[in-house]
Amino acid sequence: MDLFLQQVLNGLTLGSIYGLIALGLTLVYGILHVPNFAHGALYMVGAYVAYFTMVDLGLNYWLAMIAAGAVVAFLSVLCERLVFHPLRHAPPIHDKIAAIGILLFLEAVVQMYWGADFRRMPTPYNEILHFGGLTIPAQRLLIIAGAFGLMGALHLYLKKTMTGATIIAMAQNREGAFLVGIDANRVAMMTFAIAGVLAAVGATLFAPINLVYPAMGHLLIMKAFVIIILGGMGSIPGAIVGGLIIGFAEALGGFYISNEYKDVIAFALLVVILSVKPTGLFTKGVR
Amino acid sequence: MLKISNLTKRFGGLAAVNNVSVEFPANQVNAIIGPNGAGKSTFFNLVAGAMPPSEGKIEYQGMDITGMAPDRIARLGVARTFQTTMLFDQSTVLDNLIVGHRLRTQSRLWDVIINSKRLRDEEKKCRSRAAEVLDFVGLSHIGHRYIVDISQEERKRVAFALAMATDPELVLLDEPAGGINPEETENLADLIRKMVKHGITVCLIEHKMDMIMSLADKIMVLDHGEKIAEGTPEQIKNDPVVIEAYLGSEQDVEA
Amino acid sequence: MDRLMNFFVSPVLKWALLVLAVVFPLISDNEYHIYVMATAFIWAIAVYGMNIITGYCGQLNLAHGGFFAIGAYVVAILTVDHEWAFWPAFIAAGLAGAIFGFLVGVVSLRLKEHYFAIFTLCVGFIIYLLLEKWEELTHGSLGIINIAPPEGFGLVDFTETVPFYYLVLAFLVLSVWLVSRLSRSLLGRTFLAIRISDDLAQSLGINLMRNKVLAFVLSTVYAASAGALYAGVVRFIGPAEADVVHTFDMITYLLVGGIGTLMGPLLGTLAITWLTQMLQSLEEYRMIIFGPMLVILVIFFPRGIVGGFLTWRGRRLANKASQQGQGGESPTPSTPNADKQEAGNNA
Amino acid sequence: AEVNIGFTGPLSGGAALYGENTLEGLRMAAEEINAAGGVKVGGESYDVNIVSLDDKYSPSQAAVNGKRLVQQYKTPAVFTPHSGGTFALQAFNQRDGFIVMSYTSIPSVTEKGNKLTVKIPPSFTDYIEPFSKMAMETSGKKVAVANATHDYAKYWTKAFVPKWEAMGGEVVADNPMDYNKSADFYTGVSKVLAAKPDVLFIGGASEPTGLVVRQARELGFKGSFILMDQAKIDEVAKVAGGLQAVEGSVGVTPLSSSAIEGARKFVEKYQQNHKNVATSETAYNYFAMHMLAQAMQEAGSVDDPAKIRAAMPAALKKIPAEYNPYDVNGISENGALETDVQLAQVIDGKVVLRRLSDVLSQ
Amino acid sequence: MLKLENVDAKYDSFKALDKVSMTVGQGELVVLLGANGAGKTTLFNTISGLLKPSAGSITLNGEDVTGRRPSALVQAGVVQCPEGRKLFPEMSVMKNLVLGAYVHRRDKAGIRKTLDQVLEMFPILEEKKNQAAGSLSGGQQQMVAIGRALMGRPKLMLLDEPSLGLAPLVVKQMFETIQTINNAGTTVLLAEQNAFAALKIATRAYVIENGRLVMEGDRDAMLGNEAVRKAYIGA
Ligand SMILES: Nc1ncnc2c1ncn2[C@@H]1O[C@H](COP(=O)(O)OP(=O)(O)OP(=O)(O)O)[C@@H](O)[C@H]1O
Ligand SMILES: Nc1ncnc2c1ncn2[C@@H]1O[C@H](COP(=O)(O)OP(=O)(O)OP(=O)(O)O)[C@@H](O)[C@H]1O
Ligand SMILES: CC(C)C[C@H](N)C(=O)O
Ligand SMILES: [Mg+2]
Ligand SMILES: [Mg+2]
Repeated sequence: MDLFLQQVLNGLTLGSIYGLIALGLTLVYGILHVPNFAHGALYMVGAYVAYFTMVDLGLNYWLAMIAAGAVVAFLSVLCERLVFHPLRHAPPIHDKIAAIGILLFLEAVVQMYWGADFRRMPTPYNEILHFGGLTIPAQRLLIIAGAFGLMGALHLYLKKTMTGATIIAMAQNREGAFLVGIDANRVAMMTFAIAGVLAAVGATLFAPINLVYPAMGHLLIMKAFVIIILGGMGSIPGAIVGGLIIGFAEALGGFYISNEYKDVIAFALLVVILSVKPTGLFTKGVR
Repeated sequence: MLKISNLTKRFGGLAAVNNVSVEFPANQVNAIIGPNGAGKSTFFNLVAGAMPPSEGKIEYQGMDITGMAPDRIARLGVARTFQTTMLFDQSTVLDNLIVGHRLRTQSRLWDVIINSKRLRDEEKKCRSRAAEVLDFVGLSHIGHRYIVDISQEERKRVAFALAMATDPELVLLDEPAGGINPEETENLADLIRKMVKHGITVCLIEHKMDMIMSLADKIMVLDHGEKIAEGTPEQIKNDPVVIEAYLGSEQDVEA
Repeated sequence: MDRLMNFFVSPVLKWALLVLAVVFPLISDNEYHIYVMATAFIWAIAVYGMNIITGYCGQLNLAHGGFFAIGAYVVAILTVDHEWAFWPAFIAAGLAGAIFGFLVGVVSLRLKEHYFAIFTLCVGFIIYLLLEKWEELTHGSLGIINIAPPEGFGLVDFTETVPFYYLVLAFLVLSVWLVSRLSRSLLGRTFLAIRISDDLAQSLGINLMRNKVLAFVLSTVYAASAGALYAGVVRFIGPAEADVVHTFDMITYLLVGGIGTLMGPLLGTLAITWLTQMLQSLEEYRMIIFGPMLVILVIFFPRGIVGGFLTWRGRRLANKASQQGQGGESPTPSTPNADKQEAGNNA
Repeated sequence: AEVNIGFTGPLSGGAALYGENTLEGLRMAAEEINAAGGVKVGGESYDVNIVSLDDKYSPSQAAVNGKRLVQQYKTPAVFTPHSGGTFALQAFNQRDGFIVMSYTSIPSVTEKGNKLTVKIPPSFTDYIEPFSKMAMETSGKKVAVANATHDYAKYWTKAFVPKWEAMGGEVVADNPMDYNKSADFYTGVSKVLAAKPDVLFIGGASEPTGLVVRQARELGFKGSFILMDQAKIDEVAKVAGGLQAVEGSVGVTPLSSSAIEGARKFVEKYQQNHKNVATSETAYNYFAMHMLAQAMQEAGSVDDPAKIRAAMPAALKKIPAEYNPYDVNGISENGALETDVQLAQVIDGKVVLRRLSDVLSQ
Repeated sequence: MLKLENVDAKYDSFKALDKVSMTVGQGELVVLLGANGAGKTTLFNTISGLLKPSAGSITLNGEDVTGRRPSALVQAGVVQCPEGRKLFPEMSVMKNLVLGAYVHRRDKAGIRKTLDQVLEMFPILEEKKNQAAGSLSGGQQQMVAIGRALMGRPKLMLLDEPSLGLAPLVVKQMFETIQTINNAGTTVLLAEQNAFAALKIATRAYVIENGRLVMEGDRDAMLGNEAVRKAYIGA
């Protein structure tokens, strides 16, 4: 029983992080129809910025998170301006390749400055809570709480604020958005900024129970794509639920089926679901 | 030729085509008119098999083709043009047309590999067919121009030609004269008459009343997916319901 | 200038390239150059496969690298674990490519655009993971050592670089020849129609599924055969060869050369291969150059080396032709026209 | 004059750090050699110039690089720090005439009769018996396998499991995990712990290994660990949260706590111009480069690989202790360097060293 | 208030507008007649900034606004109610309307006020205000579209085929509404196929064919004109 709960907890931890990353990806896709393969690299950069504001500048965890958010948001917007905006009329393949160009570049730069070493990010929250046989390190609680907190905040932002509404509007009908005077560029940049913040915060939350290294984003971004496809590209609830599905599938599958094949599970799941429902779980039938 | 019974198509809540029954006889021009969003294009999509109907039956030459795959229907001799002309911009008019006759050919991958006689014959056949139809629509002179470089009206004609290249017996034309000026429209009308003369049955969607009235042998009027009238141009012109729903009523003129 | 460009895309180019390729080993004193060339040719063959499904048929297949690996593994497993000779194993690899291609194609080609792309991305990743995990069959992450090289005949020994180079060149020529014939044939035009629009194609009586699957299988056979040759030269294969980065490499080659063009795949592959070899001296920093180059390229040369020239010259030539009423052959298409932003592009 | 020495290894991607470390060893040695006037052959003295190419840990890239190094830079020897690359190079190193200096501890690379291969580190198989013995004594006979999934780890597991059982031990769980990709080891670790083992057999790169240790402790594991030689006790401890976290564990000796003179000298030199701690892959390659240079002098040739290879035994005798952090004392017929390895065990939070020979003899 | 001079517009190589020159005076209700694909929508999109004219100039109250961004033009009081409505289908009617006032977002009170006016004009929307706009009937959606446009407090309102796909009755209402809006002081430029109803409420009209303005005249002239009757009334 405890073991089961332990896995549920792991699933929740993973799922919430996956969800956070997928959220940024799906937002960007929803607005600009850009499948941003560089998102994983942004996540990685976020982790490094946080790491170095903590270790080198000696600032505290939360300041590090803010710093990471700020830097990556800026970087993300830069990508939009310099790369995706010029490509907005180009066929999708071009965005994909350009995104990969960005990814290669960012990884190389990070490695040049900080080397390829595995690094371990410190965290002020090292307590380990025990409930019966259940082990819950504080940081993992923080991850879950933080991730869902952020998702909630984003939800409120999109639903309750005017600027948030412009993003949704843009996603639902571009021309309509222009015609009420919404500035396309502003929205695009804002979206990328948000995606960047989500990635950076996700990284800062996750890094302490993980390692920081240039290639840390690879598998994550793959899974994020699986997730947004599962949830239906551009669907926000889809990204969150999809994240949890994959998280639990891995934790439980890894434990009860096979840890070796744990990573296969996510992708196999997708193949199965799409074979049945070609447009993902959360896409509406007709406009 | 074409017999539709109780045809219905729903998108979610909205019935784009609602319980329409009609018959279109062969070797004549059958027109479908109605306000935007009335369900005309959808009606075509259903006949051509592009989407399955929610209810109802479609018979073509006495054969039930309801829910049949569009490519099979095309091979049975039903060709169509689209409201927005789709052509391959980066290549020439002639090249666009050659593939039109593909469905009348047998060549498989193997023929390509060994460059079989069959393939060579069939390619010759397709080319000559393309040339024919191009001549038919009177565009032989621009056969080597690139699609991007030709006018809207020429695009429409090329689309016609592409449909003709499939050796159809029934062609569905969706707003062929959309975005084309009166005199060109006249020429287009002549072209359509020419098709009929060549034993082809035409169904067309059009908003241009003068064209329809002069061209059509039979008109069906759709509104909100329902057939509100059917008959000869004369009957339609004077049908109060139609006037009310679509043409705009005469009284208004005086008003 | 003008003449030069016409030359660049005229059939003359193909022959010129061929001659160049044939004499290359004679003029190059450095075996390493020949070796790199040979491996580049192998990749080029795979890229031609990708060009069929992605360039002509408009379906971006991100599992291509996976099929490449399947081909390599079939050869590896059969020659090492079952003592087959290379050539039978090579045939088997091609077949395997076809069979898996068919299975995957039938499922995945029902999906459209990004869904198809990401779906195949996952298929590719599953292939990778299976190759790594299924140790009984694939030796897992240990990889497979001592793969049999292609058996030579008489004095020809394909473990030598130069003979192998000519072997690969032969296969490359075969591949290009087939593609060129395909692209001009009715079948090629059929694929093209599908790329313009599924609806249009169907209204012309083209069976979507059958033709898409055919194109897909063709491409996977290309990939698998290339993989098989690859196994024959490197003689060692590990799961890493199925890594999705190889797929992205191939897309890059395709894009740089000119997607949907006949000579694009080859020129693109050679260009990038040599570029990376040159950048090697920069070691871990070379991506700092390569990444931005990639971006700049897709922004400013969206149609790649060949595509750019083709449309330019094709347009001119055709207009001239139409004035004198006799025509030139049309260029093959340049970029899939699936525009990602349906509305509001003009803002 | 100058002699080029080749290197192909991962300088980008996941294994980049590992590659950099091995390369650094070569560079350090080269500098010292050149400072001392280079390799002296027939009156001429050659400066050593390291030509390094990235292969992203990919065998095929290693092959291409190998070709390039020999053809273009005429390197008599090519260093590579992974088994895959070694196998790929062995496909043509004898024909093209260069020595493969392989930093991999997989025995098979020197068991295929390739006359121009040198295996630098000890075969991991040497460690299995002593490790098992020590672990059984301190903790017990129930082991759970939770090491990495990459090629090297697989070799280990394949050799380790039968040995452990032969020694009367029991393998209660076998659940390797992907140390480089995995986002989180909780699932895997809690799974093996469910089988109540006394000993955990773990290892991959040091840092992820440290994470595994840490998470195992968090989940309440009290027993000890056997660390695959790729992981180094000190680096593992850093991540795991101090030496007490790895209490009872056995592994290869971390350079820092090695008693050997060469090791101490090396660590000093290393500290002078590096922030991080010296690793064994740096030290081994450092030694191998010196040894190679020595062999060239002995052979009186910088371009005849067969001669150079033949001169290695002689070279080993001549080579100064300060260049020999692991006091390697011989090379086998088929090219494996030989040394009496030091093993380490953490007892009461301190690293205690044991000679391989002692462990086995008692 | 609005003045176009020799405006051209292209869709890559295809010229959809050719030397269009027209004026719309303060408080006028000008009708633009034209068959499908004549260029009405293109012209509107060019005025509202969705399309950049490839030649010519557009001036608004004497100020040159050629090639401005849509957002800038909405700021300046040019609001388009587009063909096919272009609503935000998954958003509530209320949200759609509020977004209409995006450029006035600072002025909450003002928004409230216009909102009340709009809901008063279309009482039905009051009932539906929390429904997803996409779920409404065509007619109701058209009202939302117009309402949304009004929320931007337009000085010049561009209405592109508001009667599109509406039931005759609703069409009548629609035109009455448009007249009310116009009487309330908003200048209106109206594209229509439904020639009669449009001309009935118009002050002046233009006829566009193949992207060229081929005719201009005041209401009665137009209604009287044979060519117009033939081409656009088909009776
Ligand atoms: N694929 C679809 N999904 C949902 N609704 C659709 C779809 N296709 C058409 N509709 C709806 O069905 C109705 C009829 O559309 P259709 O295109 O047939 O109209 P039409 O008569 O062709 O109009 P027009 O004259 O403007 O071409 C419209 O309300 C349209 O929104
Ligand atoms: N996005 C586009 N790309 C290419 N051509 C277009 C595009 N939009 C419209 N056109 C063409 O421009 C011309 C004018 O189209 P427009 O939509 O402005 O006509 P319209 O008068 O609004 O027609 P409708 O009455 O159907 O709304 C038509 O020939 C049309 O085919
Ligand atoms: C510890 C090292 C000798 C292991 C090395 N990574 C190898 O591939 O064998
Ligand atoms: Mg229509
Ligand atoms: Mg319009």
